[in-house]
Amino acid sequence: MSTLLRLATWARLRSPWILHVNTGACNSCDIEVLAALTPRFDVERFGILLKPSPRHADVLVVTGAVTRQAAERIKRVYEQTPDPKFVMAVGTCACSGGVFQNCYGVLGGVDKVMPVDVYVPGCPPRPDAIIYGVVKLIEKVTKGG
Amino acid sequence: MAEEQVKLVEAFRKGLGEGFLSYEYDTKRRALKLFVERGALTKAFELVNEACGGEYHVTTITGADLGGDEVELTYFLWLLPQKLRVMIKAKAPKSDLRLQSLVSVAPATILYEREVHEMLGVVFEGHPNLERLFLPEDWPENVYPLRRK
Amino acid sequence: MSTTKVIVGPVHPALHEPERFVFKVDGEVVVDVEPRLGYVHRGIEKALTERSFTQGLYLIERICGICNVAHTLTAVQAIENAFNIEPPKRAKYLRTIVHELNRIHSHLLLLGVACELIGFDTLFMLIWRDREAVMDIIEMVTGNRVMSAYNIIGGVRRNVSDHEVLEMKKVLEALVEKVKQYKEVFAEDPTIRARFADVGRLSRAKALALGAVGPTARGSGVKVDVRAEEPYAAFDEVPLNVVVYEEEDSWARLMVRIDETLESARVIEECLDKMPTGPVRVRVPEVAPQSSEGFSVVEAPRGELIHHVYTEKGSDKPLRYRVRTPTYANIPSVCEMLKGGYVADIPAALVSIDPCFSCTDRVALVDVRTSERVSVDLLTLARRYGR
Amino acid sequence: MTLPSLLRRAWSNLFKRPATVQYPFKKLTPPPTYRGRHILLKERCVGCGLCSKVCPAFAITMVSTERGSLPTIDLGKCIFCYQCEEVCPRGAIKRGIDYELATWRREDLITK
Repeated sequence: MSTLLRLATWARLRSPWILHVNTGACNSCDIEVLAALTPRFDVERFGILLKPSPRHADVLVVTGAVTRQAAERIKRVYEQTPDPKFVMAVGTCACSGGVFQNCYGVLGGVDKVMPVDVYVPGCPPRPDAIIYGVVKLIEKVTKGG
Repeated sequence: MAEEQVKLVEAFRKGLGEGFLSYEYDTKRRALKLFVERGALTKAFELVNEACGGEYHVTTITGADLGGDEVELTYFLWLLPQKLRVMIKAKAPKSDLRLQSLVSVAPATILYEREVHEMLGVVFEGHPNLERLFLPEDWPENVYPLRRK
Repeated sequence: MSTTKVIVGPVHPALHEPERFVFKVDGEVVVDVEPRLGYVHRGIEKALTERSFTQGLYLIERICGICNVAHTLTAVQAIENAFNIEPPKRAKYLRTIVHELNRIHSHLLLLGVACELIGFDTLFMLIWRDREAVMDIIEMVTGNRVMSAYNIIGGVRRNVSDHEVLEMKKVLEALVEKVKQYKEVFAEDPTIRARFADVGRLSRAKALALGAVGPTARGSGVKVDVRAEEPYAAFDEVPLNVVVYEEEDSWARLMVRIDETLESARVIEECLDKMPTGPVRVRVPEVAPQSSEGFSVVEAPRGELIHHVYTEKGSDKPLRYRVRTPTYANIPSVCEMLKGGYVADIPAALVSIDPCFSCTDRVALVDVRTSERVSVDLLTLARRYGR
Repeated sequence: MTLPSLLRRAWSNLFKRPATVQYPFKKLTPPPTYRGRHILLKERCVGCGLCSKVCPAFAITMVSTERGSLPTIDLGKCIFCYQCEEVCPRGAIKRGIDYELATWRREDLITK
């Protein structure tokens, strides 16, 4: 790995900015993601910031089963995110579709639409479980992002 | 059945005449079910409006295809002064799914009618905008998710 | 008059809620609003007719994660109504307690988010810090912070111990103190008054005609609260003081929520004191004992929630299941509220109905169709115009 | 809210413990009622398949092994409702409080 690349990885790990995308979640994962940002769990300790635009984000945090209507739009969000990008599927619905499997409006998990780097199961996962997912992601990036 | 309910049933019987079919009272849930002809719905809402002086609240419309030849519509109402739960039920045959729109009488029904239209294919005559509400743009025409075969 | 269309409702960073509204604006004033729903229509009503009652209950719970207890409570009551069974008394009290805990957490969540939308981040963080205490008790009682999976047909899944009752009382007492402080801030703070007072007006007559429910209606002086008027669970034995504000604006709707939080805490404490001992669940048949229909109306945190179920004798699946969620009922009112207001006030008005769009089945993302349409998200909107 | 009362509150907060928990450096223990990763007691299972029938998220499949038919739980589908625990006639599925379940690959979520 060249020095420049190593520097880039170091910088990325210092402040992974996230974009939270809801693709049809029931809100419970969303409020747990938000709870991870508030004082009790405070992921800003690790330089993680919630960004409103995909163009500023490094990590896409996707919650919810992908619905037919959202599939097209989530693809666009993924394309708009600058490389290198990582995708975290938070919650059972994002992993596989969860209880919404076989509903006519639902395609399935996020991996049907785009590659996923870390799966965080749970319905909803505790905020600390989400932080554990971030730890896993950082591990993955350092090992060969 | 308390006095208020009896009064409302009497008003329906007098005001709708042939259009009023029957009534039922659910003592456990304290709810009054009124069965009316589909043509008499507008008049029924006017009667309710009269009975409570405009102080009523349309909770929802349920459209149900229970497998027969008819689609059953249930209008849930809450009358504020009487503290009374009223369900007005009407049926429409599948061959001719047409009803009068109630938007002019009760504006709160605007979204519910749109939903019943797209899920079951009931046409509400006189509704200002019966476009798609929930279903995707590429959903085929004349396919209604909640219809039974 | 030339109007511009502004689309609001991309990836929504503040509420984590997706939605799309198309606003027709003339300069700074909103002329017309057109909601586009259904981005995340998952088809729950259809799926429910294909699953058994027990399985369906977990699907119903996931209609909305925030008010999940209200949804399961309505569902089990509707099904019990159709099956004609009666849950044990203690179960009714426990249902009420978890239902009210859920309301406290939901109201605090909304109050925090409302503060964040107007750029008052300190109060947002403080409220969310104190909300964690409620989440802890919910976790202790039900087994998960959010998805309680607590109400089942015929009772509740788990009893509470005396130790847990004491713990709950202790936490609630501390919480009530803090909420009283926040009430003071909401009532007097100039920032909050400037951003919420006189914004998003909805007159009493309009609220009634458009079918507004919950705090939206009560903020406009309409005294409707299902808990008081059609008492369910333990509310026939635990009287409730209905909170009504006459100001008809966003501020009044937020104040209704603060007062309701305090009221809920009082209800829980009363329930904990009055709660009888005994079993918490009864055995119920797996298949419907009769062809009938049942419905139940419950005051969810966002307003009146109704489930309507048709059962068929001998079938373990409902024939038709209908859910009407509170935000859905409030959409015509919020459109009315926004008309005539300023663009900068859109977030303040929208947040005051506590929109729960996953309830209403949708998601919306950035959608720039033509160059004349501008696409912004609520937070940027709030930040750009609000500060 | 007046300035003196604000100052008093700020002063008293100086001596309080911080609200932030030290996760991931210090692990948190959820209450014993928490619904986390299942503990599957294979020696108790009789392979009746009730759990796979009742599962609302279709997460349990019965796989035949040399010890008979045994359930496998796909944690990527499981919604942790523990309906399976409730219906199991032999008590072969137990509650666990392990919540750190994140993985890199989807296959790792299927318990063997």
